[in-house]
Amino acid sequence: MTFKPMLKFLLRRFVFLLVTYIVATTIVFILPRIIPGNPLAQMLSNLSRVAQANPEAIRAAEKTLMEEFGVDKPILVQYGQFILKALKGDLGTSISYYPRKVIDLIVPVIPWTLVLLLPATLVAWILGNTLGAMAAYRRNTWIDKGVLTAALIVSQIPYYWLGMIFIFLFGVKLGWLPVQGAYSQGTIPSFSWEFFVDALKHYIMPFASIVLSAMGGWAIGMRVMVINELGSDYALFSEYLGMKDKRIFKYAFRNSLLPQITGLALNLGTVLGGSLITEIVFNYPGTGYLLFKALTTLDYPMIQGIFVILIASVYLANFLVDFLYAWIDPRIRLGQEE
Amino acid sequence: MKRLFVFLIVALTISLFAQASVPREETVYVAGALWGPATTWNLYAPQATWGTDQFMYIPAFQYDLGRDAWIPLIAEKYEFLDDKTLRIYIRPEAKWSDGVPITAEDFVYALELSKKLGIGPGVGWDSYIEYVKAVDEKVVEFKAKTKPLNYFQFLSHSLGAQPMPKHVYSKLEAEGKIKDWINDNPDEQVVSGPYKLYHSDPNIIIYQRIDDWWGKDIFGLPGPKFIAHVIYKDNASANLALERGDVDWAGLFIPSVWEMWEKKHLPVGTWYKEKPYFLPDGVGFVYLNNTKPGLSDPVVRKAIAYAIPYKEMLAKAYFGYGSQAHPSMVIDLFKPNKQYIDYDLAKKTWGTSDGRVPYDLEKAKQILEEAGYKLGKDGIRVGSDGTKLGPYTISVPYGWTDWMMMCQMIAKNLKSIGIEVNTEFPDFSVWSDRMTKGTFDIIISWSVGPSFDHPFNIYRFVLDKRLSKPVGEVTWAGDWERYFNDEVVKLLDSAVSTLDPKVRKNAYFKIQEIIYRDMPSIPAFYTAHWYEYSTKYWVNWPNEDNPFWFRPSPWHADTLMTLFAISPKDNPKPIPTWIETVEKGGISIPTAKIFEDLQAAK
Amino acid sequence: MFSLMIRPLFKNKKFIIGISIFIFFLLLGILGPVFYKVDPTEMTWDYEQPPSSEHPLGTDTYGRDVLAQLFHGIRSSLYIGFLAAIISSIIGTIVGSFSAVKKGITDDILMAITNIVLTTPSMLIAILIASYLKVRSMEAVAVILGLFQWPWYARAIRAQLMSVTSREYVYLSIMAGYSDTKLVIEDLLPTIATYAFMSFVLFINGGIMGEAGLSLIGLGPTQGISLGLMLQWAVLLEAVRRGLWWWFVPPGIAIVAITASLMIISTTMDEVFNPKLREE
Amino acid sequence: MKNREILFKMENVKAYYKLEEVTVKAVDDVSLEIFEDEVIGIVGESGSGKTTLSNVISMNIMKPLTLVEGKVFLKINGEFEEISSMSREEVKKKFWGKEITIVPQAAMNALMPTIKMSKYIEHLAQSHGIDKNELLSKAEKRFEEVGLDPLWLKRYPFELSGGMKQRAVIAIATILNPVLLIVDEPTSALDVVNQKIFLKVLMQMKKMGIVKSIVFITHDIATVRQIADRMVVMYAGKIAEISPIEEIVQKPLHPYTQGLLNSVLTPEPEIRKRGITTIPGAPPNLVNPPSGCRFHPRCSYAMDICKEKVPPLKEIEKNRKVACFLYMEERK
Repeated sequence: MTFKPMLKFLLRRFVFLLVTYIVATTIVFILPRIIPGNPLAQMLSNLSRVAQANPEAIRAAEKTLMEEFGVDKPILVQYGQFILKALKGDLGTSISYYPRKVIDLIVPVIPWTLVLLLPATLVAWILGNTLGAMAAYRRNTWIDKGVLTAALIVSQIPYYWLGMIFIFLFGVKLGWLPVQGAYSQGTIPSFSWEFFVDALKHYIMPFASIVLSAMGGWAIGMRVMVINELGSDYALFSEYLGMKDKRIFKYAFRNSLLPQITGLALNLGTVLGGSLITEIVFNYPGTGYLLFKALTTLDYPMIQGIFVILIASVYLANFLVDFLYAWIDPRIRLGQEE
Repeated sequence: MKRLFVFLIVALTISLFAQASVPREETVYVAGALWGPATTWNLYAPQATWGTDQFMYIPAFQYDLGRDAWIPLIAEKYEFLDDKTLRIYIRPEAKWSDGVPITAEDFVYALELSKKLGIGPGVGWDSYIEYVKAVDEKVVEFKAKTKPLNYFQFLSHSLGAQPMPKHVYSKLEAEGKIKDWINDNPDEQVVSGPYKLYHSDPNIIIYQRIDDWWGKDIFGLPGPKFIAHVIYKDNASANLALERGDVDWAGLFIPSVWEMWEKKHLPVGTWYKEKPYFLPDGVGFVYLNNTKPGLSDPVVRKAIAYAIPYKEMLAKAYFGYGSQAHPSMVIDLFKPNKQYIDYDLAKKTWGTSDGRVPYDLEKAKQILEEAGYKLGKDGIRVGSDGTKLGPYTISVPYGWTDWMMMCQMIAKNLKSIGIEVNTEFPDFSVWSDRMTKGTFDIIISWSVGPSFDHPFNIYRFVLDKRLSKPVGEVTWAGDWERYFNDEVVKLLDSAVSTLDPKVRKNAYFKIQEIIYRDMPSIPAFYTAHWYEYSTKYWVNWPNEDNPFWFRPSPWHADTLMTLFAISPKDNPKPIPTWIETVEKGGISIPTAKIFEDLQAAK
Repeated sequence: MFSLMIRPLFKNKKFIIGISIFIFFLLLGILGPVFYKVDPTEMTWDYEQPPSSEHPLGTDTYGRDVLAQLFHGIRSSLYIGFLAAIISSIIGTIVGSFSAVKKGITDDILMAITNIVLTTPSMLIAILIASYLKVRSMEAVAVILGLFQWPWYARAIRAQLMSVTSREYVYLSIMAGYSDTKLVIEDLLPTIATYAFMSFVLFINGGIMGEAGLSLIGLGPTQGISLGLMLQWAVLLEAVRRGLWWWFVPPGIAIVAITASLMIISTTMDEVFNPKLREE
Repeated sequence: MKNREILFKMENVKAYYKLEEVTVKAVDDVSLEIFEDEVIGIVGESGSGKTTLSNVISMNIMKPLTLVEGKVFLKINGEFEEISSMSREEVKKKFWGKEITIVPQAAMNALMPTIKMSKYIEHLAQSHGIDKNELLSKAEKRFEEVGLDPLWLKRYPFELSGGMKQRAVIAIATILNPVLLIVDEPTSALDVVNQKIFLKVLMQMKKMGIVKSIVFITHDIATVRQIADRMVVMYAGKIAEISPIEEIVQKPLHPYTQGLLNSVLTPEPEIRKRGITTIPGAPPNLVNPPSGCRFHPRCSYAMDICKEKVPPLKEIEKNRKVACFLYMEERK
């Protein structure tokens, strides 16, 4: 009996996310087709400019490629194929890395994004919330004011700019940390201690810049939330019953955490976007970097592919969070949704 | 999604179980030739990964721009049966990396396959070559087409032919998956050059020298054991790496590059120690759309030519990396080309000592006045027939900072002589769309570079209406400004279908007259052949003092020779001499000699 | 009611600090270009000059005056921010209030849409759209950003109105047979003015931040100067690597200062108007 | 009704809300005793200061509310302790839960929503340093006493209905046998049936001696009549009248009380809803209350003296105190 409501809830969420996902992918699919542009321009210009191929070669290539990427079928058919293929994990052929399959280009970079994004986001979330809660607990003390102002400012520093400052200070000026990449060039990923250390060195700055600038927002949110909770009836009553402040605070914290979890889910998109840009600033070999390349070379199949996956993962994460949420909040688990 | 996760796990484990790193001292680190993950190591694709054409598959003869000569690589010699038939003799030593000898069949097959697929090495050869056939195991025969007869294309296609391993490709062809073949497994790569793939992931590509390369007794081995190209996000990070000594060999645009050694005292060098620092790579044109009212008038186009602040523009926007181009469109920085320029005509026409177009706003105004373009109240000139000079747009793709700045300077000047021009910096695809469809007003764009058939190649690219298409239809081949002139076409054909240098020369001179008359578009400046090197780990890099090789930029198709010059810092080896021409004791054959043989074969 | 709102605000130190910082930058954006008459696109001989008397913030690689760029940048970034904010507010208010008043199916549909937009990773979609727009005016960028900010606001508005609509005077006006629009405008909106204003402030933030983000990956406005574009140029031309701090630090500071001040404004407003948070 | 042991007393207490520029005299010079074993109902309109009074009783005094003057005593095992001399924190530590407990107005959401009640009890035990099993078993007992299946302890609050919640709150509020239980507008959120049940429960608590005395704060006289022994009528921060329930109902002395009562006794629900609107005018604001008797602007019997002097709270009949010049010599 106790699990039905939760399943119901999760099912509802799942269906909703699925619908949303379809909407999103539709956008992804439609856009390139309503906004014209010659995706082959980049490739042909390379032939003409860099390779300085003779006219015949270019003519030939023009012909061949047009046939290769030409879209002749009715749009609905294309759409159907697009979805079907996408579900099969086939996201088409990259233009600028032709004849590479998009999926084969994306998959190797995803681990890097995950390695950077997940810990950073979580750490930021945890630190931020703890700080915010502390501030709320020490209401109107210097701690509170300090945390609040700090958070206010830090939360407004764009990740990438923080990154640039870091590079300038610790990379260029002080030369403490490597300024780009995920590991020293030439070293090839391996299970060695050296590699781990090396990768860690490269990890610090991007990680730090994401954590720092993401933290503030959580802290502010949490502070307000906890303060609200501390003013609520159950807090008062517990106080009247002589409950220890610490305990009451714990209650407030617990109850404020729940909305923060949903907040995490909703923010994932933004966080992802931000960390993509951070990757670009640090030349971190993740999805953001690949996306940047795809964008600058107008590799539409690649762009689409990346977004199909990114959006999917955001929703997946959303769903996982829902799951978590449902577990933690009895009101949902036992089916009393407000 | 599930599938994706499986992928993820796989990818992770793979990336984690790869080999260890390559020794720094034995590796040349490269930047500027590759900006994204590898595509394919199969030349039958629109764009093979950097290194495939450069290091893995070498031609019969390699053209040497600086010496205007041909180096016999896979071939040992050639022979003309008559002035239309050429035979190439393959070196007995020549072998594929799997030990299979390189045969005439490999040449024939390679070209036929390109023809069949419409893509691949030497594609388009069939418009100049009647047939290519294997006379025997080691002899290939090429027959020139008579119409059109084009000795330059004939020779560059035949001498420069790249063989492909038939025994590998015929299998793939049978399975019909040549185009999708990535050829990314080092163990299965079968190459003719001294390098093959060692490792590749989205962040780095490493080539490894084949130490028992078939050519090592003839040419010796190229210096570096490994060639590694880290894939940088952009110039910024690549230049940073060069500055930190992480990169030895680069083809990068670096703002105020001289600071590297003058201010920061880094062991970095370019071809020249002084301006322009870089060799020319091609001619940057200010293309004027000949179909737009106003711009269709040669006078206006000439006025514009006078109004471009060449020196200031190049100094400011281009850091002085290029000099003003010669109005003849011929790149006169390489001695062999100078003979094709009618300097007297140039001097007479432009009234300058070097025959280049002077920067003279007054002159520009004057000729416009004379042609009847009177200033309107709004400061825009109007022709006697009522055509208003502007507003036009001058545009380059957004982010091409050096060219963007040039546009702004040109626009400013043109305004001052009464031609209304505004800058516009659209997205690349928009820009290129306008360029190739001929819907632009004014753009700065590239043309072709110095090569075996220079200046034919540039005249053809800029002036040959056969490469153009009507406005609105896309053409990448050339003549973007839509200049239609049958006389030029005739002259071009005569220039390449003759064996008489005089005739050819005169044809070019005549074309120059026409250019000065019509000024279809303006050859503005020589683009730079980006090439920087660091002597931190490697020495003997080609430069003005060590002119070993004139296409030293890592991204250039002919760059392989550069690697034969350099050697590790700790034990420098002598610079090879076989690269010199025969009379200088080397093995390479001057183009002049080839043409003599050709004539003799008559 | 507005004077009632304003008075307590100006008793709040933080608010005053916030508002004055913001106004300062607003003035920089508006008046800067007027008084500091240097063409930010004018390329001069002395490039990459550190701050000096004739170039207070130095110059970039093309000898363009950074201070002039900064002024224009602030101007257009604010412009984009405001535009985006207006768009978001309008959409949000309309959706929120109508779903609250109309109830029933309208409500369901509108909320469904809202939730969909809310869960779509807006930054990503924004990048996507921007990447397909070849020519991007400031306005276009603002629209792109504005299209995705409104959902949470719409929700909140709806929630607030829901609680308000249950109050007598709303019943009265319904009984008086007001049209929904009249109802929304005359009775309901005033009650949420504060909240709307606070959100508006945050939307501006979103706009400015978003623009910077898009610009940095080369998807910003294709003409003009904005703080984001300044940063992009700085990255494009390696200001960071070559230690040209005067080039990439100021725009960043401007962004942080503006957004932070706006953030302070909205939080203090929250503190003033939200009893539980009120400073005691 | 023989007079009994005094459990709690406050002497001319002034408790003001000190805001930025104004001060609200919510409780102004109020003295009051609460006897052991009684239910005392504090009645007044909203804004009459009754809730503030309850806060003073429990010494739940937080900024901006400040105890300007007066003393508050609570008898702890025979001894009167001046709790007004202690800080809120101290009082909280020493007495709250054990001696005094307040059941807040919105008892509906008074329980920590996201943990099981049993857990809540355990935490309570920890806070007071009691063995938790002991307290748990006590809680089970208490639940039964308020008519709830002890199994509910294992549930989350939101699983209970409104009335059940209400009872659960009482059960938990009284779990440590506080001598004094302060109930603030407890019934307002309940339907009639649950109101009755709730009141019964409350009385039961007292009968069983789980709590000694109950302070019952409401604006709804009807409920007060059902349970209170004595009734305190508050008006504009002052006590208008104190007296045993029966007598005050039969013969209200203070004009305000009279107004209150007949407004309630009138049958039609509409008027009952309208509260005391039968009394002309509206209650004064407590920033600068009217001079003299604060009721005089609305009082039909108002005399000149009422405007000038503040009527003291005098015992004019046995156990009956009233603050009105109608019953004092001064009138002549």
